[in-house]
Amino acid sequence: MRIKITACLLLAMTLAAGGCGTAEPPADDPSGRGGSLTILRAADIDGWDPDKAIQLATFQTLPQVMEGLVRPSLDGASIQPGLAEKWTLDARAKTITFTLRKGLTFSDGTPLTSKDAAFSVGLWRKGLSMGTLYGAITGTATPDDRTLVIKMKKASTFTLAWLGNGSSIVVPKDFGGKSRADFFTKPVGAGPFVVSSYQPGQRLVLERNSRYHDPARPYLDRLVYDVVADPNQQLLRYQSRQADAIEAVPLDLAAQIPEEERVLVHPSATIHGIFVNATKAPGDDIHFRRAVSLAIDRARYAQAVFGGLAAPATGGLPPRVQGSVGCGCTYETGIDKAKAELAKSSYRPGTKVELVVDATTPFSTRAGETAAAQLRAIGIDVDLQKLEVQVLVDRQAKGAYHLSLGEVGSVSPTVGDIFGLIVATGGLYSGLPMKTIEDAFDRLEVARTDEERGAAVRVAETWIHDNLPYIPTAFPDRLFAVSPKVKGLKVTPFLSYPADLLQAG
Amino acid sequence: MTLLAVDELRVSVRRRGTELTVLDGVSFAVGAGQCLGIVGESGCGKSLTLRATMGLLPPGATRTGGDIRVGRSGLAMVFQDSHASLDPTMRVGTFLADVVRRRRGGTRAAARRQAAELLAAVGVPDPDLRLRAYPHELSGGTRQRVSIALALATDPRVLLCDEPTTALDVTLQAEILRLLDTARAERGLGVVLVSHDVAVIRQVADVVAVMYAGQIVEAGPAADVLDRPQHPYTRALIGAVPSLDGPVGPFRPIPGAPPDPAVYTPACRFLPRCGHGDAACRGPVPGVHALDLRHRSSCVQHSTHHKERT
Amino acid sequence: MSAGRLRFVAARLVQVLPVLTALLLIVVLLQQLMPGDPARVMAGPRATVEQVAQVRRDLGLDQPIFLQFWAYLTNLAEGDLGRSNRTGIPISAIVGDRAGATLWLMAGGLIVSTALAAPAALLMALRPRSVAARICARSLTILVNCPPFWIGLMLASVLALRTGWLPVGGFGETFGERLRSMVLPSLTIGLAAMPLLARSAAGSLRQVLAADHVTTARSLGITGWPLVRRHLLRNAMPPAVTLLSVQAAALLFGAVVVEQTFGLPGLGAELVSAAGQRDFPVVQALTLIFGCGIILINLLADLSVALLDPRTTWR
Amino acid sequence: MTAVTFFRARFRARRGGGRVRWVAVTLLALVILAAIFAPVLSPDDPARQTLDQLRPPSADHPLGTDALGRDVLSRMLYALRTDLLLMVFAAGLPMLAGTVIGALAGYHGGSLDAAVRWVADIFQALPVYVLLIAFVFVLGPGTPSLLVAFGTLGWIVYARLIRTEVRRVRERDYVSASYLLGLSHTTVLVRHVLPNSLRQSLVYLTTDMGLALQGIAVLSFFGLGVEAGTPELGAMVAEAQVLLRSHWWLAAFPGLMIIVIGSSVAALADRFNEDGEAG
Repeated sequence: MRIKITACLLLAMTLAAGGCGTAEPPADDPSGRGGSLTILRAADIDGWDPDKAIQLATFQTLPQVMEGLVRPSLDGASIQPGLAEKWTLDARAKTITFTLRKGLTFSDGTPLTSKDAAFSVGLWRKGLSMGTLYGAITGTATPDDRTLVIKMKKASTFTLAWLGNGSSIVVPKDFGGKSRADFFTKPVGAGPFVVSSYQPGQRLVLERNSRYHDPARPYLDRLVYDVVADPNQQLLRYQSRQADAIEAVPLDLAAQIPEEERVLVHPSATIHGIFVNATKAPGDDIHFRRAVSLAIDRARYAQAVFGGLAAPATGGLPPRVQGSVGCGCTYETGIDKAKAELAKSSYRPGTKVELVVDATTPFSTRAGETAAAQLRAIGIDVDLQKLEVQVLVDRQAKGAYHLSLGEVGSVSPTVGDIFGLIVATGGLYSGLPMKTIEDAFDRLEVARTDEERGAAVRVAETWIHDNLPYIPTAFPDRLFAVSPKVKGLKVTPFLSYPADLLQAG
Repeated sequence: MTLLAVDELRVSVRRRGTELTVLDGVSFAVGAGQCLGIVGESGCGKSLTLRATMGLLPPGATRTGGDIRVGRSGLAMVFQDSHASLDPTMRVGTFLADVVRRRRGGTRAAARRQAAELLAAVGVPDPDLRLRAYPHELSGGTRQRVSIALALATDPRVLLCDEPTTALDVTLQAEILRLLDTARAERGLGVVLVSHDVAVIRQVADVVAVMYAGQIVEAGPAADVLDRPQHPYTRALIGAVPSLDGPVGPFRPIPGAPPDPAVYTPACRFLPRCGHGDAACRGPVPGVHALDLRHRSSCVQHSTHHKERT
Repeated sequence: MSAGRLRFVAARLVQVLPVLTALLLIVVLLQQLMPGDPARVMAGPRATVEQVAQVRRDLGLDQPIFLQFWAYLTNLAEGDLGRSNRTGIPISAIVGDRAGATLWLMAGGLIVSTALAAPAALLMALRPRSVAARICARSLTILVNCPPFWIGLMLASVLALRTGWLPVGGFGETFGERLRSMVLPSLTIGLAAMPLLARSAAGSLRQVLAADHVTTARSLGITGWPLVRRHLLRNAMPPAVTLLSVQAAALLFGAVVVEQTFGLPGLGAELVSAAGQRDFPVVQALTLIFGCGIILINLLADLSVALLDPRTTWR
Repeated sequence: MTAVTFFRARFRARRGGGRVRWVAVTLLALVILAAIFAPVLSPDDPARQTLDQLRPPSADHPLGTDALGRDVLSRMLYALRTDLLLMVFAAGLPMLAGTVIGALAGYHGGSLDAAVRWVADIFQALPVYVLLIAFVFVLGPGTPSLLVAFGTLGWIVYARLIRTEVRRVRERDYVSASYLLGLSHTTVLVRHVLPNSLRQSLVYLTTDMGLALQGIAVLSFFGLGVEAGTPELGAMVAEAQVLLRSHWWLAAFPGLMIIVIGSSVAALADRFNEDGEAG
């Protein structure tokens, strides 16, 4: 199985924010420098080694310290300069040529040259876990200290987009003489912040990098991330102003955040759906899968499970990112039709169908109960099982399940991100052949125009709609709680926010 | 001179939420230099009588009636199991000196000296060494002597002894009994000695009260009661004890078991095991008081026999 | 110390060995027992089968179990607890970082629960029929049935949030901050642990109260406070120490919940998150530390009980 | 104290104790009846989901509705069934196992006793949470795993209790006396030793029942616990935990019910306690 792109699989629904900052200058007066903010997140970063990034928090935080060549723009539609001030994609030569900013230094004062960038590209490519995501890259060249040429086997626009992702970070050549493990316990980069102190699982304190290439940013002197897993504790800290913001408040608690302190991402670039094991009965029968899809009343589901803080799913790929063109088809609902489809399928009433859900949040259990109730209404004998999240992942990977409930969120500004995950996981653990999606992605990867992109995505959407490797049910919202003290928080649909633009009012 | 008089003592115990009267109308008195022996089978209420007299009923048991008159002087008690009745965490001397000081005041050193004297008085050899010992480091006999010394440290007028020799072997038993006898003679103590062992009672008691099922069934001077028992229970009790002095007869345990307090009645409680009973035994039987030196029993049969004979 | 006591201590120490061995074995077996493949967790959702296999090789999980056990033992013998699979941080550093909060919490919990339980136990044992004792007993019954996270949440949202006197959670940096931040968690864990402690302590006091030697003391005219101090407490001490040691073990469990509720960066919270992430080196090390802690506490309790009791010689 | 005041004090005390116990018995009886007649008493199907979510108590829904719009009263009534059974088994099975093991170990002593003590030591030296996780994970969340987990971890206390008691009682005179009379081991154990030891266990059992309910609540707090969808008090409390401050009734009533059940059972135990004191 060839893997091209990534996304963050958020089965635990442990949502934190992801993405990167942007270089757009703030519209308002930039004099508001100084101050400190404390932000709460439910899960800590996976450490500083980009190859180990799984949590969204990691993709969000790594570039704050170790900036990449480019970063995505705030609306996610384009690529913005990072360490590189400009770049050109030569489709014929299959190269991207980056020109680094003048006078770049790492936070320890060492100059940053194209050698460091080339070393970093090598690092990404060799990554055990992420390496294949850079599969199009075949090599680098460094004609001078400020020029980096990335050679590819095809003119991949996706690779360029992916270089703006949180795992594409620039580190000193040969880790500045340290071992990889040592370097990543005390990382040095050229991002807007430096690590002041880091206690894994507890607290990360970032401080302004005085050597950052943009003298105006970051605005904050200090940015503290406190890891607090318990939602009540999060809310108490926030209400007592021991913290200024919460990244991704559990939607249960939405009612307890005053209206004016909510930053709502409606909907986020996340698909919530029922994953189907299509390698064994009854999921191997398309009629059964259609029956399941028809059984889910998506509007009702969004209301019941998310309290209305979600949009009913209208396609199989996440909305509001580059290339989200929708399906051009509809996901219908209807008990009678569903029963008719079920009758056509090989499913015999009375046969137990396992629906496995993550046990660790009341929220996912509740989603399971709602889905189970709707499936039972058409005559599927659902056996709802709560599983600890890693057990669930294990069973999905091994195909030891019938149905499961999950969420997949985009971490990058392009819908192609999810393509990669779908391919890598065999259609989110359906076991169906992913040839069509793979081909569609090959077209998407080299697409130069929105039309070409739209055409490629629509092929995939249509195939998902017709074959239902998974059944999309909702596009959930994400909610940030933000106290009046915090200024300049702008959250993208894929949940990144530029931390260097935050201000403490 | 009467030092202690117990009148119509009643004690109940709560079991499964109901009150059971386990001691009923127990009366006895003891004078200076006198030894009252209370004898009976296990569970007849002998120990409970002593504890009630002392005011040390176990939790769950309460005195529900009766009167206890003690002269100006106090009571002290010697317990059966000297192993359990001495605080295991305290050196003998500390405990003894504590008691002495509590009673007589004075300095620690003085109390300690008196403690040593007391130990010497009860026949503990090398008292200074023993004062530093923990109870478990002493032999059974020495421990019981310590118990007696503790009791004597409070300068009591009446000593209540609950089976003081049961845990000891025969030689030690005799020694302890002699010690009690000496203490009685020298200090003019009244002694109430409880035992299930008729031989022990015979050895030291002037007056004997026989208890059965929470009542005194026969009382009188020791010689009268033990040699000319009136109550069939007393006869059985004596018969059940192999005597070294008397003719070697067969060992005859009393058949049956004492009744449970739940089925106590005003009728003769020994009737089911007696064998001589008739209708009269099913009516109320007279209570027996060990207040004076008259020999009497609660057996209605005996009184009728007696009348017939005279 | 007499030869007999030395022998006792030695014997008790020898008894620890098989327990320790079994603990080690279980610690290593944990990985086998807990479902959820650590290699897959580490490799991430997009990893291929080959990549997962590679991670498994890197972690040494493809080795036979006895080799893993041996490797673990030899590392342990060198004082090396290993590194976290996830962050690569040496576990000794993690433990050093996290132990503080847990130790504070346990100390606070022990102090609060003892301070609350001791008077309650004395009251219930010495004046069992008094109105106060009855009220006390009933309140304990109710308290023992309150879920601990409830107590914590109530304390935090009512006491701390309303008044602002105390932090609602977190650990703080300075000694003063830590002291303040420990008040509510200690109170929570103390309140949760106290009813059982009070009840068992009252029970053992009652047992001592009914003991023959206390009757003897009372027959000798020793009553009131001198009786309590000289005879009751002294004899109730060994069971109380044993109780406290059991309590300390229970506190460790409570600590997991309370650390979670108050967002304290303790070992319990770390164990929960490491278990959730299948970070087995951390899970193993923490299990081992907790286990050894409990073994040590039990050992100390047994030894001090033995030393408190002059009768101890052999067994 | 004169006889009269003595009697009064005693009378008061007895009436006081009796009243509490009477209340406890009544409450418990009501709870059991409510569980038995749950289908009749419930105003609604406990599983029926509506979009009337998180409503406060009203005439239609006396205890309000939960996050899925289900009637909380109905769920609570059905939860009683789950919980009473769970309580009895989660506390009863360990007691049964512990009693048997402890009695055998205490009575026979020797290597059996040593082995039991060893196993108990090991179990006590392990962080319970890890074991619970391991158990519940291996077996998957759900009632059977709960019972196995509680059973495996809970027997130790009883075994220790019974073992100590058996050893103590065994050394008392009357057991040796019964020996002399030629009674068999089992007879002695069953007739003389166990009744004495069991009383203490029963006291512990009643506490344990309350604790079992709480244990399940705590497991639910970590996402383990009974099967999804099954109404269960601890799970109801744990699920409503995040909403405690905005929708207090969701956690309050099931929580109160846990306290009522636990306290009532414990109040029953006082009876054994008092008898214990008397005997």
